[in-house]
Amino acid sequence: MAITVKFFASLREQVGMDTASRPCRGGMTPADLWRDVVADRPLPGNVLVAVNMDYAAPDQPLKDGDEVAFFPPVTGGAA
Amino acid sequence: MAITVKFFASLREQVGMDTASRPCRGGMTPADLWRDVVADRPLPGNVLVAVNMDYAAPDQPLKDGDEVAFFPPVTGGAA
Amino acid sequence: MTVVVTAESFEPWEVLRAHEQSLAQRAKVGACAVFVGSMRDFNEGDAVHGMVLEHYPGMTERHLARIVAEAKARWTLEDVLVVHRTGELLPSDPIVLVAVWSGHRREAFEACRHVMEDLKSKAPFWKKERLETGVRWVEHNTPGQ
Amino acid sequence: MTVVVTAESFEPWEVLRAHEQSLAQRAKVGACAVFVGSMRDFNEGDAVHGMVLEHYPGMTERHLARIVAEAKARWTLEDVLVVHRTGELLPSDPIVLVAVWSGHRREAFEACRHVMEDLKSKAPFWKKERLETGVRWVEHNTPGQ
Repeated sequence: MAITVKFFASLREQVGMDTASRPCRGGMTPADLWRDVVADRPLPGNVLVAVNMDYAAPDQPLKDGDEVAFFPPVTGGAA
Repeated sequence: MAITVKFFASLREQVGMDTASRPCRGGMTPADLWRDVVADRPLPGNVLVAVNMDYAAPDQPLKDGDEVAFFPPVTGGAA
Repeated sequence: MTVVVTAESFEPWEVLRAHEQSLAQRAKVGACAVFVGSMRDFNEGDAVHGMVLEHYPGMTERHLARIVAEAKARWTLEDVLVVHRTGELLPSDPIVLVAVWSGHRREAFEACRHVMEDLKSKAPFWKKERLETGVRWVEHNTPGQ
Repeated sequence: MTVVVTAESFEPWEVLRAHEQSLAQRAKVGACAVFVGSMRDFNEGDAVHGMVLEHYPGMTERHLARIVAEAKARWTLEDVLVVHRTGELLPSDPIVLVAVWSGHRREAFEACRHVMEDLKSKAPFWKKERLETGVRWVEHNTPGQ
């Protein structure tokens, strides 16, 4: 097993990937995972985090098999 | 010329007429007109008054040719 | 802006589809808020089998047009449509349709609700319900806000 | 309650007509409040020629269903319908439809607006606009309340 990482929208374009996979380390958080995957820039303050499709804090502990998503503020709906 | 009087809805049924006509007296008001037309009961406090299809006060002076309507609280629209 | 008072039954979604085709600048519209009021088969604990909607011809149209004009003065709106039934209705028949088209959703929501509340408190319509045991006039409106 | 996320264009009034036929207890419904958001051909002072709506498949449906369930817990509602487009859109294409059926208008108005605001602030959709000069991601939402 491992942790799946997804990026969406402008963030997907900025990091240049839509999906990645990383081994799960004990006590690992989304912030740790971001550092593993996006080596060259820190996690932007306005980026939203979801774990298994629920909004989550960047310091929430992860477990093996989790799906973690990073994305910019949402802009659906209407004007 | 004269003043036309109209009654609507439950008030129309209570006074037993939908339209009437009365000569216009100087300084006459909708309240005076009600007494002329509905001799046997005073103007109920919750009855609304319109003069020439605009809401009006019962003591607004009338002029020859006016159309005066008396009706109960309105109940259009939806639940 | 369009105001229709009609003794004929109307299908609100078909009316909206047709009306929207007539909008001059559809691509300026980002938001459309709609309210449809329809006849329920119960009221104040009683089964209601039918209804007659009486109105004051002339004053009704005049006041609906004024309510719509006031909304257009207060909010930035692309269009407003109001349709209100009169005459004999059966349960689930549409009674009233209010639709507001605007650039932004806040204006559309606020104007739609305002027009509806204004209509209920000022437009000269009266409902007479047909119950199992006879008929009765509806005496007052439910509060909407 | 129904939630639909679709890459196909939809005609809101036709969707509403069809959905209303499926309502189990139409004569319990006295009020229906609807919001339709559609694509404008301008934004922040620029002409917009098209749009791509990206979303997070799975999370989108999950969050829309949760928003609707929360509304049904908070207000007395007969039914709720949410439809949201994804993919390539052109000006005046419908983006989102929220419809709420209830016994009374206050519930319908409040729930419809609440679902719409919740959707805008939480559902994982992102808009990329196609301008004369290239493309740009929409960075933030307009306030709705």
